[in-house]
Amino acid sequence: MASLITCPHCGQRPKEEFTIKGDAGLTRPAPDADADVWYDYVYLRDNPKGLHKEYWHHSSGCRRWLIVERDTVTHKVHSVADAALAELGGAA
Amino acid sequence: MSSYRLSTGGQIDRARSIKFSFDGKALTGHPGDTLASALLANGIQLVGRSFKYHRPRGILTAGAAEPNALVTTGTGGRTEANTRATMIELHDELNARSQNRWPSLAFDIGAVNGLLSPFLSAGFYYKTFMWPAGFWEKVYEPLIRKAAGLGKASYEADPDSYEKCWAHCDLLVIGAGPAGLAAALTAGRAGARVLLADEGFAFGGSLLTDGDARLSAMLAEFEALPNVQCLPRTTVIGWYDDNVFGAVERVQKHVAEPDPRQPVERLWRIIAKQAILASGAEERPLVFGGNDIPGVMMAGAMRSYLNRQAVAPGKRVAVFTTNNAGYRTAADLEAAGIEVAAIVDPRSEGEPGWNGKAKVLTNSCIVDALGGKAVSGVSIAGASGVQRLEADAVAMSGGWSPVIHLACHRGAKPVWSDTHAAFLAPERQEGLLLAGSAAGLWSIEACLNDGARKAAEALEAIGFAKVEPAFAEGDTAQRAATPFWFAKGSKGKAFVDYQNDVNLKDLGLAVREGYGDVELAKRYTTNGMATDQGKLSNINAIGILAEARGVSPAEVGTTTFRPFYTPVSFGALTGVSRGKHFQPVRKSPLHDWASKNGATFVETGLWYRAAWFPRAGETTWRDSVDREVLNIRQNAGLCDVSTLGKIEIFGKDAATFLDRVYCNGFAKLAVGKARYGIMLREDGMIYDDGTTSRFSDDHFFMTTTTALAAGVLTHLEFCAQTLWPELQVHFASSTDQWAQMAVAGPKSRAILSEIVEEDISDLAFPFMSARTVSLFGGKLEGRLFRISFSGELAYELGVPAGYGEYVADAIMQAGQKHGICAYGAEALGVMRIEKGHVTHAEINGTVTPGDLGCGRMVSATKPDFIGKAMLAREGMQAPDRPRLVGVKPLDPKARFRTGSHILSDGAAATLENDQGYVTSSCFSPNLGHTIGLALIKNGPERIGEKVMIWNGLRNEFTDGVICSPVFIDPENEKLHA
Amino acid sequence: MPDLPTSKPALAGKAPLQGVQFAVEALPEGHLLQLMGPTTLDELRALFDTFGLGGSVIRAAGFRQWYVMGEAPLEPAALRGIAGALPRGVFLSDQSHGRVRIRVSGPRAAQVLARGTAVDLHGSQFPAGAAAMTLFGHIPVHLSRTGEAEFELTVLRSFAEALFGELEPFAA
Amino acid sequence: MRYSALSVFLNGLRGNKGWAPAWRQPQPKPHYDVIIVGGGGHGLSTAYYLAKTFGITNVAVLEKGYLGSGNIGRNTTIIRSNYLLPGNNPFYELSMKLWEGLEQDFNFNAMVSQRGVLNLFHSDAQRDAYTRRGNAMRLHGVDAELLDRKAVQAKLPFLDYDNARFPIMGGLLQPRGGTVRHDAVAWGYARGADSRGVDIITHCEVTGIRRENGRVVGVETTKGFIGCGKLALAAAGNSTVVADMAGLRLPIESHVLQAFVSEGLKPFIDCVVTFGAGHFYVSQSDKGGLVFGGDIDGYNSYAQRGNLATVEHVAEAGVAMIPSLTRVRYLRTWGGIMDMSMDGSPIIDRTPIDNLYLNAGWCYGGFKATPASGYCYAHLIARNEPHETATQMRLDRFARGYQMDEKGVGAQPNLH
Repeated sequence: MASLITCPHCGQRPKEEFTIKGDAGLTRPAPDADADVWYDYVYLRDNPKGLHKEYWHHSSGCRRWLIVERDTVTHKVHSVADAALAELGGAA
Repeated sequence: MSSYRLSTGGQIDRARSIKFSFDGKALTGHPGDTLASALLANGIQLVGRSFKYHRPRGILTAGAAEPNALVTTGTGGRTEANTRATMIELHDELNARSQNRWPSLAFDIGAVNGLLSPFLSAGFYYKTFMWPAGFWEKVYEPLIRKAAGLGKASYEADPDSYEKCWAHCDLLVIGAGPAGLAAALTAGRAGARVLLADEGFAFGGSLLTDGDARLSAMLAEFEALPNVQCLPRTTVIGWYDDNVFGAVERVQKHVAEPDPRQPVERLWRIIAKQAILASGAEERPLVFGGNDIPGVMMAGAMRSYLNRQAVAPGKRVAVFTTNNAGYRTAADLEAAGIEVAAIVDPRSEGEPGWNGKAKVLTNSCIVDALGGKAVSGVSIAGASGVQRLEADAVAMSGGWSPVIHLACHRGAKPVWSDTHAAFLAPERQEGLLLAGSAAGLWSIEACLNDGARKAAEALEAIGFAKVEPAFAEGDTAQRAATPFWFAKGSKGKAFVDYQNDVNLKDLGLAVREGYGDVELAKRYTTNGMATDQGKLSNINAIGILAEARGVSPAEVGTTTFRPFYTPVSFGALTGVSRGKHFQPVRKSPLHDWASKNGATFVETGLWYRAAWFPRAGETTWRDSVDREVLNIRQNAGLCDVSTLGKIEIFGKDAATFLDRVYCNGFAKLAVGKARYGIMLREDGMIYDDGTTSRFSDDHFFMTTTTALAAGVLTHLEFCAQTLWPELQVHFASSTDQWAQMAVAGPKSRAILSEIVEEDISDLAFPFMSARTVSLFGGKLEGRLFRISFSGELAYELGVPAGYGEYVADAIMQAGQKHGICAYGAEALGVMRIEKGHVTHAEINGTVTPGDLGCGRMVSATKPDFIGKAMLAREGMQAPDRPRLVGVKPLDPKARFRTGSHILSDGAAATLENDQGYVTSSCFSPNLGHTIGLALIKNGPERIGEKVMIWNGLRNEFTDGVICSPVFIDPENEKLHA
Repeated sequence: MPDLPTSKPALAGKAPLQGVQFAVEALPEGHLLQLMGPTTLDELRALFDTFGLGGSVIRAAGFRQWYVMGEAPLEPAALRGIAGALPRGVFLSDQSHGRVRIRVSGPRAAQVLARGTAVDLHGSQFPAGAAAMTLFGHIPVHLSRTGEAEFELTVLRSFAEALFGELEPFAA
Repeated sequence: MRYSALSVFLNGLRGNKGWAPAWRQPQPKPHYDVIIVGGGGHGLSTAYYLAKTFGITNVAVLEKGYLGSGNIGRNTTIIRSNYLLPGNNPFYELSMKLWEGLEQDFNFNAMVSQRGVLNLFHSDAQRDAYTRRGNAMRLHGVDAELLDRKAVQAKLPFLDYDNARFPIMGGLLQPRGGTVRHDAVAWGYARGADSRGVDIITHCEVTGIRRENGRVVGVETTKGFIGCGKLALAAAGNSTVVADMAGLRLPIESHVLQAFVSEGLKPFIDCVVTFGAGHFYVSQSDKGGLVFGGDIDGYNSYAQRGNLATVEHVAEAGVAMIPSLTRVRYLRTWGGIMDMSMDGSPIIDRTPIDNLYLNAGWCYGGFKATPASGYCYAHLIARNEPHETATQMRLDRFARGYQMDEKGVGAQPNLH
């Protein structure tokens, strides 16, 4: 998106209420993972042209971290989910 | 002086006169006039000069695309350059001036450029002005810069206000012409929330030009529909993602003296479920010699001035048209008693049904308009050769271009239509429908039908039950358009982009030189880069490029349509966030306390913090700071530290969580204890530091730096919610809940003992203790921490914010006999540098714990914490990384400053020899000389080494020596007293 | 120095402003408790009723977060009592001094608020009782509707003066 | 043909009929020694220096759009070399020196205009940071001056000194900084490269990279397969897309940065000024428009357009700096796709694939770097070793822990 995000907790809100962190497709490696796995996690990006999942923080709203699936060419938002709930399968 | 006001007709209020001025000349007009119509009514046709050749220019259009009639209005801070006379609603005291001319509009020296035009062709400046080297910047460019630009902006501050707002609707209708009105009526009747915006001051569009009787009934119906909000004088400027539209309402641009309680402009951010673009069509100029001479006008504009403001363009008008618009204008001119010299039509069949007086010359075109500052006649080329006709005005119509800009703001490309000889908006885009002329329909009936039908369609798409269109489906048959790109055989300059003086030959040259791509031609010739953004010129330019390249306009394509539709003021986009209100102010609960103790405040982020507390007789800030520091180290001081970030951390997994976000251990922190913690980023660099205390098994209290209070909370939430959502941990920011006071100095315990009930002796409450305490005999509860940034025996006391001032007063009173003083951020800074404590001057995002001498704090035993893996990289552990040390001058009288670099003694001043830099420095009143902290390669191994403290920026070169970063009490005796 | 510690409201000295179409008023600083964790509005309502705080309003303030607000200040002992009675995994943070409530009302109230927040305040979308964490201009606020033409803004104490200053001109 | 005052004069007399195309429009040959992907500033300057300085002329530049349609055509035209870190500072100074001789070098007036770049500061901490930076510049012989409030006021009396939320305390001035006519840079390099035999092939999109035995042998394009000895990427915002065709992941995200121009005004502001208490910088073009910009929009994007909120932030900061801007109007807005790297600094390096070269990660610095980037990249391609000013712009610096993070914000591209 570039204008609005529909927060699963707060409803439709403008970009100004959010802070964007970046790629939500990354998984933090195990502490003892190889150095190159860590390098990959911290520094390398797919940076896709098309569908992309990103972490957005509703910093001026409910302060939840969201996973926003968005098209980087059309900016169309395909889905928004609460990151923690998505990870835990809906039960925090 | 050939244009004039007709004695009857029009939609102006002749009963009332409006006084205004143009270039200092006092003139009058009527309500219902624009500045343009009023100037024409006063016989003023020369209104501006073009950009490059300073050609005399008149009024070409009656709308937002006007390229010529740009004027400067207002005076002082209300000066507004480049305003379209065609869009200015006439009002009393309007003061308008012409632009880009010297010494006067009528006699403009710059017009000499016209004589040089053979050498000033498109892009000529890329090929010359290069010799001799150095002349470009000294000679050529200053001259070019002086000549460039149109109007002159003011440096005076604007006395008027602006605002922004949000709006929500089911349907946004853009344009209140027939299609827009029909759409809004349809949706309004269906009960939808409708916004109807139009850039003009009167709704109606072509219904106004036509004097269509249905208009008043439609407007009356809106009065009875509270769910339809009408926004006249409102230009929708951009279409953004998720169907958000920007619009600017000119709230008070049409009044002599704005009401200070209202803004002059308002930015609307409209969240629309559906929108209908009913912005009409732009009439295209025809490209022929002298098509810019004042008196040459768009046929539709001429008709609009005639019918709406009863302004006649002249006494004898030549019409040059490729479509029925010219005939309509001719008919209305004749009806108003104005002679039409001829209708010149390049089409072989002309327009069927013409029954006016004027003769029609088919298969003909005007090749040149004649005249200088006004039209005197035209040259017409036809089958029988070239003939001249007398005329004092020319109406031209090269066909219609649907105004589809907004529909292309989100990346979609316009599509060429041979039938319409125009670019149309791309097929269906989510949330936006086009209606009426914007969709390529030319008749009013077709537009009414289309608007109503599209509104029904839009509402049904968002769940409204079947909606009844307000107008019935009618006959929408229309004739195919005939493109006509330029007249061949012109003698004079044939302009394509009027304002930028781009003419036919320039485009030919661009193609010849390889800049024939539409985007390159635009950049090379500047066609389409004027204030109208090519609204009038682009389609003709595309047609001309297509002919020159021998391809169809579809293949040439368009340049990109971008926001804004028309230019938008900084004021509207800024709203109320101006001056002192640029950003909101955050005030500490102890602000008033500091204020009454005489504090000098300094901006720290959004906060105002007390910097120092000057007393009588102190002439410089240093006097005050030195006194405060010495007094604290001797006696005691009280400092407001409420702005530090404070976060309550709850949950059964809070300790585990903290262990993972800090690089040092927290899991085993005992209840009642505080610990200094360093938080890394995942890349291993230090993010922030602070102390965290434990109040119970599942309740911690974290402090952060002022600068990163918000960032740290966001970081914690990120870790808790995305990395380890399985941990039970909750955060509450309590920065604003607590008034937090640092009480430092050897007497601090004695002072606090007077108000704190509990035993706070070193034994009972040693260094790094934290607990809830009872104050004033149990009348108030607070939190006491024995922590120290100054290196002194020190405490931080937190009380609920509202009690802050009372408690601070009480501490000052209790401390009076102990010599307490209030101190500010500057003294705090001096003391922390004396003690070698770091802040974000050192934690600059590129240092590791090891760099700051805290390498041993990094847990070697914890399996995981943020930053652990990346901290292990070779470069992060390299021995020659800049590391924290102290620096001091060899000569105690010598001074140096923060930001100075460090060079090895005797080394040449080069970047290769750079050893590091001074991160913080101050005068230490305790030591009597300047001290500094520095990040220096191999620093700790070089203590005792003589160095040059190099500040070439200020020509200050100080001999110094590397030393320990702890200048005072290295054994921490004072801290543990 | 008075005997009893006194609390100075963040908006001390800000008299209520009553314009023709719009009024703005700082509410008394009573109690404002932030509750977080897996509980429900009903559960909290019942709990606070047992503490004699039936008059306090409870408003949603984000995912699994609530504000409990009322005009009476609460003593530390009372807070401890409530905290102790909370369901397992639910926590309380006292924000009674950290956040300040401002009431805005009048026929123009929604229109004035629309200058700052993108929340759709149309009665059909944001009826009385609705609440939202949002931005008003550059300032984060908790916004709730308390009546057809009456709203409450809860703002961090440090921003209270700035927010009040932004609303003041509309009550002129 | 050589451009000169005389050629302009003589052609003017002949109705400007004698001008030849500035560059050819060749069909691709089956094979080139070097293919450069990206016909923007960096790709064209690389081709120019490969041909001119390193004698490699069997070169093709492939551009998917029109010539110069990437960031060279959509930036705010600023040049400066006020960098802090030793890995960056000498490189950008090399670029500045090349800018200073550019017109004479390629016989095309790109209107290099050194009217100064002034960075304002509003706090002691900012002043100290600029002192550090200014001294780093001075140590490398780069011009830098620290102006106090009075000096700034004398230079720019119309900024907000009295009613500002964050008062101006002073500024760091680089007098040699300035602006350049951006499109002309692309055209000048293109013309210079073309005249030395480089084939510039526009509207030719690379759709695949063909590899044999671990080496790149050529590229699949919309105009067919083209073979090459070396493949050099200079694709800016599309770097990751192209690198992905060779199976390479990069430490780069693509972000949109908006830029703006106002309506034409008579001379209003003489130098480039950046606001220190918000994201805003401004200069005035030779045509009279104020050219200005702010921060990136913040989210990954390949769309060359931005959002309104960022536009508003820029306006707010602009008016905070120059109060009288309220009545000045934005004319045009546009967006460029920035290749934002993980430390805010660029990469000019070889890749794990032997004959595949990478030039990317320019963040905001791409335009000002154009000459040095081309020069150093050509050096790397021709000699297989980095130019002396670009030795730290290594791809492996992240893995090894030698980031060049001027802002100190770490591995989050939207913060740089």
